[in-house]
Amino acid sequence: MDMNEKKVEEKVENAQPVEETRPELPDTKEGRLVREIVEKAPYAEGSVRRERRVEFRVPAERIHEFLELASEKFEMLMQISTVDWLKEKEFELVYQLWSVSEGIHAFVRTRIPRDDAKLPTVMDIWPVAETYEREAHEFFGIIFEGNPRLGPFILEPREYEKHPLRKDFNTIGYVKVIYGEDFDRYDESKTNYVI
Amino acid sequence: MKMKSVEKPRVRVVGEEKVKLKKSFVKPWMGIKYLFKKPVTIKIPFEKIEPAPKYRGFHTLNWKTCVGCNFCGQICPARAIEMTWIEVDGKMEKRPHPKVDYGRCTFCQFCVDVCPTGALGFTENFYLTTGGLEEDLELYDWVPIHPDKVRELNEMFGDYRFPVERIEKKEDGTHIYHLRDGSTIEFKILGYGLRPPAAARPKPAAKPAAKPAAKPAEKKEAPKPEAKAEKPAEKPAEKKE
Amino acid sequence: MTNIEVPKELREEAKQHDMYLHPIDKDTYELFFGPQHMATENFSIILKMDGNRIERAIVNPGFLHRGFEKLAEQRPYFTNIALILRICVPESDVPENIYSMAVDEIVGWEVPERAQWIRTVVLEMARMSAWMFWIMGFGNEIGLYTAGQWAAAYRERFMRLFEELTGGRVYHIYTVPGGVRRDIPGDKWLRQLRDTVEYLKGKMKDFDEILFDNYIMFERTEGVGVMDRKFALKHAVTGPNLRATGVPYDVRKDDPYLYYPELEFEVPVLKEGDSLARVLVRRYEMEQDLYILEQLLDMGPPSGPYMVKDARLKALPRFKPPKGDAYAHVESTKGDFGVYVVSDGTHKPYRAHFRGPSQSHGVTVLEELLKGARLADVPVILKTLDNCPPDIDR
Amino acid sequence: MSEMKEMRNENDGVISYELQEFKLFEPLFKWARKKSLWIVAFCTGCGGIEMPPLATARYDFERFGIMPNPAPRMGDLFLITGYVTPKTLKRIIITYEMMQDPKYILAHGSCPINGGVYWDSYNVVKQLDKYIPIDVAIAGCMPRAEAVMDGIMEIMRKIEDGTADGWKRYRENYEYYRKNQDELFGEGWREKDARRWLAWI
Amino acid sequence: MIDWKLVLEVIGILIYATFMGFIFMGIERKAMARIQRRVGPPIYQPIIDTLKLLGKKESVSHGFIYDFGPVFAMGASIAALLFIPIANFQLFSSNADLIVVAYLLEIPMLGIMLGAMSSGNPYSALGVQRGLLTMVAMQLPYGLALIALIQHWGTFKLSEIVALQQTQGWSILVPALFVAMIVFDIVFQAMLGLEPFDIVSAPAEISMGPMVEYGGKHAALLFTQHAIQLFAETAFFAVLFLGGASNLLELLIKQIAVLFIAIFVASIYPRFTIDQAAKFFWKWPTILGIIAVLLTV
Repeated sequence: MDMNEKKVEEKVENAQPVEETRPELPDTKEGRLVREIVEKAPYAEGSVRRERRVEFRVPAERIHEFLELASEKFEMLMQISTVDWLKEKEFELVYQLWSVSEGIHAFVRTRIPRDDAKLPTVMDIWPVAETYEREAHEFFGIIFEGNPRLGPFILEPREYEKHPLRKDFNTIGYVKVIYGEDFDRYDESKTNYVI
Repeated sequence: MKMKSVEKPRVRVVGEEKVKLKKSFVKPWMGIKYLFKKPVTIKIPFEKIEPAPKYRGFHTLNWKTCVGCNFCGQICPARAIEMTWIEVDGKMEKRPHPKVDYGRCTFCQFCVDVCPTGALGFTENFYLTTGGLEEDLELYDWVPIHPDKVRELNEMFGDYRFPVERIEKKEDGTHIYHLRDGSTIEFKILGYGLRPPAAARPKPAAKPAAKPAAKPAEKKEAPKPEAKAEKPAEKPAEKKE
Repeated sequence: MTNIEVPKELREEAKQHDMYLHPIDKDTYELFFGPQHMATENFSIILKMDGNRIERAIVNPGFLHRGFEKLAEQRPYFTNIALILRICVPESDVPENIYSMAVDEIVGWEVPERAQWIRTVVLEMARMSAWMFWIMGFGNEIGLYTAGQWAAAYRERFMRLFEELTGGRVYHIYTVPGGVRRDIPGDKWLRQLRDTVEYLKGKMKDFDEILFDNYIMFERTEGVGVMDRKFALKHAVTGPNLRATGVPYDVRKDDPYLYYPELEFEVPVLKEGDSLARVLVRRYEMEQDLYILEQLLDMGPPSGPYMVKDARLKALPRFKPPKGDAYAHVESTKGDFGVYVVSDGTHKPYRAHFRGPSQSHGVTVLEELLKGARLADVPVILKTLDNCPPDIDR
Repeated sequence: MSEMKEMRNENDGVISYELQEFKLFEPLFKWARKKSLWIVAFCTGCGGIEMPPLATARYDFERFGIMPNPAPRMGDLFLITGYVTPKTLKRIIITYEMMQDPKYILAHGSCPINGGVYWDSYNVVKQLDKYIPIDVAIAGCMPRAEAVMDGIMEIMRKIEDGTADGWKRYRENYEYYRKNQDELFGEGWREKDARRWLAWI
Repeated sequence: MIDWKLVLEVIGILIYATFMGFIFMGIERKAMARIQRRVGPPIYQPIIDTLKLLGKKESVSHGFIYDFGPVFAMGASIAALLFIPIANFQLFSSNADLIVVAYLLEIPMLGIMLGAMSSGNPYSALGVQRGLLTMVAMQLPYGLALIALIQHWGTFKLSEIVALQQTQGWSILVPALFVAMIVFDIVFQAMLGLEPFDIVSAPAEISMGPMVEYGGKHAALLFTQHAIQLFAETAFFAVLFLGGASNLLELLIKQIAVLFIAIFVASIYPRFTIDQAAKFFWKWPTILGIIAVLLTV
């Protein structure tokens, strides 16, 4: 976005945020739960992050299957968070699940390519996913096959076309065009400002 | 953290009988008693109420101690702070001073927190009411003045109004702050930005927001938004490879 | 910019379903409920009415969308505090706190005891003031202005306490990653808080008499907007609304944070799942919150620093947490309020995704509950779900 | 029928609005206007949360005859409570045009003046006075209830000396405002959207 | 030939009634404010409001019927007022003026309805629908209360009722008529459009209902009409149940007493929905009304 950020990125090592070797599952309620699910779904990787937080990595093509399985234990779908990993050219979708009976929060992560962002909808499992998917579609342009209401939801059609939460959407440039350029000091030499 | 060692507390769910209430036609009549009690209303603006001490109001700036480090400008979430080169009585200040735009400011006072010398401060003043015309709105963009002066004015008038009544601007960048008690502060704005202005020559400072100093640098960038949107998208990816 | 094309048939389908260009049937008429309306706070519902009954409701949010998540990606970690608290206006401490908790977890900070205590008190005070606000809204919507006026006046006591503690009335900008920004102003403040709690305890009786025991309030809410347990779980209903359907889920108990493990309080649960149950659950929680505040005051603030000691905090704008991500959530009066923060090691969050309770309450749940309801039930359902439009729009 | 059309026609020539009225009663009406400002209940932004303390028992602006009114036709005072998104601005403009002259606008806080903390947001209007005329602006984020009261007092004062002329400016510079609005929303937004909201006009 | 005395009296009563009606509206707002623990507007506030609405520089019209509606409503209110014995003035009198007044007081709603429907706003239409349903619902207890009264006093003439009350004691001292008074009071709440029966204008539901499209001078007319209506209704109540009055001051006191009961009820009860209101009217007030009628037989 700006020079400053680039500088920072050069400094920081670009390590993968995930540890490669899967640690042993501890013998807690979280560990047991993860083991139980992973046994049923061997394509998924499960791990325990801390107390009451577990994590699954699922390939995108089997996400619906996995979530259907997980929905027995995790009754609620709290959110579908999308992260736009621009460098990897991927979208990461994090299905935030909550198990009311066990009191455990699960991240179900899946990655899809950026230029072919398609996923099956999970509306049939959790009807509330409709909203989350509409939102993810609106802000990132991910298409959830089977969701009938994808379209302008929060935004108006003009902004909707741009999918503004993508990392390659230049907010300041857009603002300048839409709301006029005459009044602002957006273009202060970038090194002096952090934002 | 504490949460690790603790079991779930014993009392968890409370039964329906405690939560449920009985409906009643008569009980609401008890509310009538307030007809005969004193109202709780505070009659502003006739009755003055003081804001809490250390209420986050308008800024103050000690021009002597300000070192022009731009920490305040960096932390500002609204980018309301702009470093300004000022000439007082024909003498240029050695360091730039922050100029605060209340059309942007969110009164979070992070700028005050990060100020290394304590030059930037705030008072409890919070009233600033103007008309809606453009010349009225110029009042919202100012270089804060000394805290003692603000306190003095507060005591003089007994309220928490903005200390400046009118900002007079001249062609050559001279700004005159007409304070509430009739006194004036006069200075000349030479330029904006961290680097000192190229020369102390008068600049056509027609608008407060238009900033002559940094403009040439920015003009190089393509004004087309489409082109701009492409740029950041490509560059980081290239670097990775 | 690479734009993914939405398939044409999807677009067509969306048109039919959404607010743009859908046909009006002959027997029904269209009613635009909001945004310029007393009951909705800048939030619009398009109602397809058949006489006095609602055939279909289409929620049309977005009037308050400011793109917080995009803005948060463009600002440093600490600066974001001044921004993201605007997500939930009546209870602005909640976004502050969840964001701080998530960043704390990413950095691995142990927040000092004193800061934790203060944060808990602030959260509970925010809950209490939000309850008062809710009474006001609910009272106004069912036409009982008296209760609303009282509640709004009593809320001011908390506003004053907030003002003294944090320096702001509504937007406190107080909780930051690693602690809080200011210390408690002194024992006087604690005494005032205790007085306020006592005062409100006395006033709860008035509210019971005029609002919660009121015959007509029962008439208005009983059997309106019923949802059952299964529906609630599938639609991710949280907070008092979920507890009114018989699920004892409270983040403060099930995923405890801050001082809550050490506090003793009850979770009210009812089985009916209608508006009345939601109202009564809320009423009981109000009492419990006062009780919690009392307990916290009895404990007294622990001594120690109110901000974590870390060398990285010296250059506040360029503070960089390590890589990682965290999800934090708290129990707000509206429900489970969560945030998912992703850090990529730079000084700005890579992504901060907020989960407001109204995201589920205000869209799918509302649309379902409004089907077949009377027009007069719309404000009641809206208010008993405690729908907060900025949560949806962000 | 359409109010917008009416407005356009009226703007063809310069009309003196004072002349249409009984000059004799004008001072009386001025006093009445000052003493009875009805607020259009349209909470457009986060500043709406400071309205309840002002409207209710704490500060009680009904002492000055100010009260929230749900119907825009009867409203006099429009409070722009904070930031304005384009989607809201459409409704604000329509509501403002539905209100009957004389009408006043009070803009709360930083956001309508220069974008506020949302200066780089793609969905917040930066300078409101390009689209509708503002009569009084107050600083603060968000402004305290006392500051809002001060703003209302300022409007009262302005009504008294006749400088609260936002509605006149809107009529006289209708082309300018209209041009800016069309630039932001695209041509024909009134016909497309507003017709549907106000099908009966 | 013109009866100048009558004309003067009519004008005098009209001015008095309008003024006092506005003051009653002010009292209503002020007293409610006090129960809500606030100061409230000055008592003459409704007059300022009306003046301001008159001073609006434009008025949107939706056709002739829209303009005619408020005038029609106002005419009905004035007509009702003239039939009520106000202190020692009763300007018009007929044999069955009780029935005339009782139904003239209902007509303003129809006038507002006419205007509101022609505005085409769906909220107006909903408000009108509600208003008419309320009117239909309250007819039964209203009629029963009046029947009880008529049966007891044996006359349809208001002036005779007043005269009888002054010799034999007020209506409310008769047990049967006390029951009828309770019924009438409940109906009265709906006639004034106060909670729990302010269903017509429910601001949070249908944002003012029929009034939503009115503004400017039309609204001023409706406000004036409401003031006269308020005066007429309270006077009607006082005449029927509180023994009428021999002078204006006595009447005023009685009217204010009536008004205060209405204010109390309005400030402590929320609003019914329209179907609940109809059910309510056909349940308790009707039962009480039948009891009252049976007691007077």
